[in-house]
Amino acid sequence: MKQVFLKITKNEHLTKDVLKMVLKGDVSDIKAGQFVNIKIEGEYLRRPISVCDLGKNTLTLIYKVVGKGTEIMANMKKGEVLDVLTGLGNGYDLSCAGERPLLVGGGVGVPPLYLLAKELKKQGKDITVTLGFNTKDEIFYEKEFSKLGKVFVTTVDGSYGIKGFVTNALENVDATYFYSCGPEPMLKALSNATKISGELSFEERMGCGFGACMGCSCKTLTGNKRICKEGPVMKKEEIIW
Amino acid sequence: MKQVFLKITKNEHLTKDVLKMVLKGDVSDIKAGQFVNIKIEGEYLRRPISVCDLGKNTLTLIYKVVGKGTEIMANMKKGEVLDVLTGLGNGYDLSCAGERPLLVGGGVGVPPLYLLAKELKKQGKDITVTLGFNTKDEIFYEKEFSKLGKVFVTTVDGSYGIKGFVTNALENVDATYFYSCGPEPMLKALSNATKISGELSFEERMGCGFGACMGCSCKTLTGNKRICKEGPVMKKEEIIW
Amino acid sequence: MVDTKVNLLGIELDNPIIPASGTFGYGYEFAEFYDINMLGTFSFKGTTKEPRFGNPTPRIAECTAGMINSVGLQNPGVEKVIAEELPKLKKVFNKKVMANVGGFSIDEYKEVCEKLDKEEQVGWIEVNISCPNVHGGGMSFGTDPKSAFEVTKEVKKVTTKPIIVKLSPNVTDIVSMAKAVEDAGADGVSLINTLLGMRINLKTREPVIKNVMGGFSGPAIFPVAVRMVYQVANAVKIPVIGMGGIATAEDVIEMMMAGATAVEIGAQNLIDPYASKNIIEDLPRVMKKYKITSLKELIKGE
Amino acid sequence: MVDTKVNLLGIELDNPIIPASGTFGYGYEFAEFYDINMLGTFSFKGTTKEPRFGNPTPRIAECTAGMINSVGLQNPGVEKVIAEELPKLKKVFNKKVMANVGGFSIDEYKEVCEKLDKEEQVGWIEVNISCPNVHGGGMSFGTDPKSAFEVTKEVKKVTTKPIIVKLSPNVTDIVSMAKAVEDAGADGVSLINTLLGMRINLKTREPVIKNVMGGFSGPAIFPVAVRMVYQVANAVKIPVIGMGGIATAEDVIEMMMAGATAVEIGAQNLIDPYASKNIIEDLPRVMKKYKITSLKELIKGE
Repeated sequence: MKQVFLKITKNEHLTKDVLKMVLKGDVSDIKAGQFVNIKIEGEYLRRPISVCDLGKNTLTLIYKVVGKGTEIMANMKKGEVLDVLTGLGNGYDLSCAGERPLLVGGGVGVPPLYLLAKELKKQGKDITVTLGFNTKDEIFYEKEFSKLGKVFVTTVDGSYGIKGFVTNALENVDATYFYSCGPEPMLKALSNATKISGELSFEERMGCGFGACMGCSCKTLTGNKRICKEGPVMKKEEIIW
Repeated sequence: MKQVFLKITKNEHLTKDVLKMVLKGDVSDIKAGQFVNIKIEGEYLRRPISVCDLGKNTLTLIYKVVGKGTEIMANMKKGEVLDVLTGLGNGYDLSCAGERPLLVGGGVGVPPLYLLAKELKKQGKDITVTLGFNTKDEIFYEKEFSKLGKVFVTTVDGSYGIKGFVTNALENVDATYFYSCGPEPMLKALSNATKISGELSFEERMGCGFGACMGCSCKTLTGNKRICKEGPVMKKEEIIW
Repeated sequence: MVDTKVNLLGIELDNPIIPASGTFGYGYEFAEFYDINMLGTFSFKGTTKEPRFGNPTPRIAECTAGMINSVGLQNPGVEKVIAEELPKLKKVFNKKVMANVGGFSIDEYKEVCEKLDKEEQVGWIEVNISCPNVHGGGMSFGTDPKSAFEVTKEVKKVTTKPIIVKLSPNVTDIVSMAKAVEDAGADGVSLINTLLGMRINLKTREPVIKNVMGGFSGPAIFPVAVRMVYQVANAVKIPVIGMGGIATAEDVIEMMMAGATAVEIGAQNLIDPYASKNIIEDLPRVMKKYKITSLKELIKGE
Repeated sequence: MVDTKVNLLGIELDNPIIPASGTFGYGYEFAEFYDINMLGTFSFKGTTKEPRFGNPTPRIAECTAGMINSVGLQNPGVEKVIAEELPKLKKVFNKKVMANVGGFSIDEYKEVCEKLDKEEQVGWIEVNISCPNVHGGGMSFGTDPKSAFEVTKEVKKVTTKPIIVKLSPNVTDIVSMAKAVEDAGADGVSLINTLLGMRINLKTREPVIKNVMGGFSGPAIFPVAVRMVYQVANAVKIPVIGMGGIATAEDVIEMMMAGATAVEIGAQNLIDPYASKNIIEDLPRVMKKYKITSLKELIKGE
């Protein structure tokens, strides 16, 4: 964990409710699947946001406006400096990927898969990505992922791509391992629909985000875990649904 | 009372602890001796600051850094917009001045006398001003007042002007009426030292500043008064010391 | 169109917004700022038998997201309220007002309530048994269920209008307090009054408030208020007026989801004279956002 | 040079700053962020006889200037704390630690305290009779003077180290609680634990916290904490550890002026992992500003 002060260089809408924020500064020690915890003026608790992409000195976050904290974030301007705790959470385990990893993201669960996909691509993996959204207007980052692997998009209302849920796009996929992030019902359906092993990234309301308060604990087959510390990424085999 | 949004055009130190802030916007209905109540981001209660000067669209405040609220004010930048309640308090009664009014201010009690002096000057009065400070470094606005009347400055440590308190400068003053603002011990000493009638402006911790909460009440010979509404200016004759 | 109307003990309010006692004077001062007929109603300054100056100053202290006051029921006394304040109010307010009553003995509560009960402008009487700033009774009525029962029962004997008892949060068991006054015949309860709080001036090393302690209010206390309103609304059958730190229309909705039939706005009126007006005007937007067609649907038992 | 040292029940602390139980784990995690030997000491995670997962999630809610938690004493149980956590702590902390003990029965409190009392690393035992998040006893010990007296008396029988009883603010009369545990032999008291609070999610219309209510902490509760510390410090002869919303070195000074011998820092550690460190480093500046040469001069009776 590291406390850093990052300057906003971009904060723009990708869709009506989803924004992309690019921050500049010390972003060392950040891994795919981790999150950062941002101090927001006027709110008491920091807001945890998953890491979407990483450059040499830049960090990209994609977040959805869901409450007061993210509303304030959405109104932040270029040039503002944020107090950010980085390097939080365990991140994805790239060593398990095999030759043909499958990445499955739903809604705001999509962003953390992007850095993961880039890193798996660097390792020469044959990547398949399945992105699930409610409707066409909510889709983002399809093009970006297309540069890294084969992409399937599903929409619940069928307004784009395959109609239905991410699990509807898995039938012909022959993958060695899966990585996923999204709402819990999606993760559960995915876990049930796949015979292969994989990793799932969970969300929970957090107090501190760095393991101190035990606010975000969950029970697993391998003992109690803190979503913010031993998570947010869990192995399929250890999850108690 | 009026709620207005004023833009800071100047915010600079006059002395180590005393700053002058100039605000631009709708400053109608403000009188000498009144105060404004400023919303300060991060603080709950507004901060009441006495009116020092008034232009067509500008309001000048002089304030001392005494706590968190004024510390925040001291760090405000040109261009920031403040939520200000204006036209608060009764203000001085100019009709009582007579031909030779005496204005007596101590420390941060000096500023409200400036607008008063300007208005009395407009009426052609022969003004004497006595300004009391602790020490030379704390003196401000001597030059400004000199353009409006005869000015005596006192310092407690004798580092400038007359050594002692404002009352030490009254001996040879032949005034028709006095107007004053300053710490309560000064006001009391002044009241005792003068045979003429006059008005004194008081300070009290306020809740609302517009008469609703009764936080700043005081007893007078003419009944209970709210410093923020029937005050801050009281007649010498009604004060219970 | 959304419907903001609620019914408070037989009187329909255009909306559930009620400026709280002690933050709205006797109303006519706020009428200089806006037309106060837009309010649901308001609860006027706590009124006692005799005129009171209240506590020595300073009686205000700044806090994080709140303030402390120790005004101590300054008011002109019930006779003058009836003779002077109510007539002045009548000129600017054509709705029923909530009469707030403070006291130091059961007899005093009875006498003041009986007098105000006869006033045509008064729609409800809010009996404040919880002012933290008066000694010699006010607070102990608010922290002892038996005393609360007694004062409620006696006041009910001499009044015809709905009696709403205002409860103190400075108790171990708010539910037992609410049940006691319900058993005594209270028509409703309002809560929470202020939390007892204190600040110290680091320069003088003395309490900021001359009276040492005072009533702490503002957004800081909102979670305590929501909790107590929820507990009480689930334990009594009479309507609950929720208050304590409400600053936005969202807070109003949250308080009503906790079980309140109407809400009082307190400290927020002091830092923003237009607070109650702004909340009323913002309510329809917030109701739409959370898909609430009528506020009545949020109220338990309706 | 200013002197930040204070003496807490026979052990000299380099400064009065003590991260509060439940916000600092068993210490070694914060040792990754800074050298925790700079602390006065810290109070470790509330420890019970058996391992506990605590309450269902969500167990955190955002509030204005504060937060609600309903963790519910998640901990690995006293055996594992002694076998695993304390040895890990020893590697990074060479001072005495404050052992925080939770429980559901007098026997459990006794057993856990007796075990921890034997640990050389433990300097004080803080008996938490006030956790708002556990049912079946924890809270009633904290709101009933007789139960508080009993548990204190029994714990004192089986321990040799100073016993500090942690009090709940959710009571009508904090002084009677403090006096009860003083009479039972407590060596000190610490207060305030969290206020019982609640928030509702407007979208789901359900409580944010799965357990409905939880403990409310953060700067919002500071004025209540100062008031209670002041009341207790003026009523008992044993030292008082002040806590509740402390976020700055100024708050530390204010709490000590209210009567605290030392202070605990709680929620602030969660929003800023360096909070306790920053406060310690800022203390000398604030002491100079308010012309305090030694913190001991602020402590009543010293």
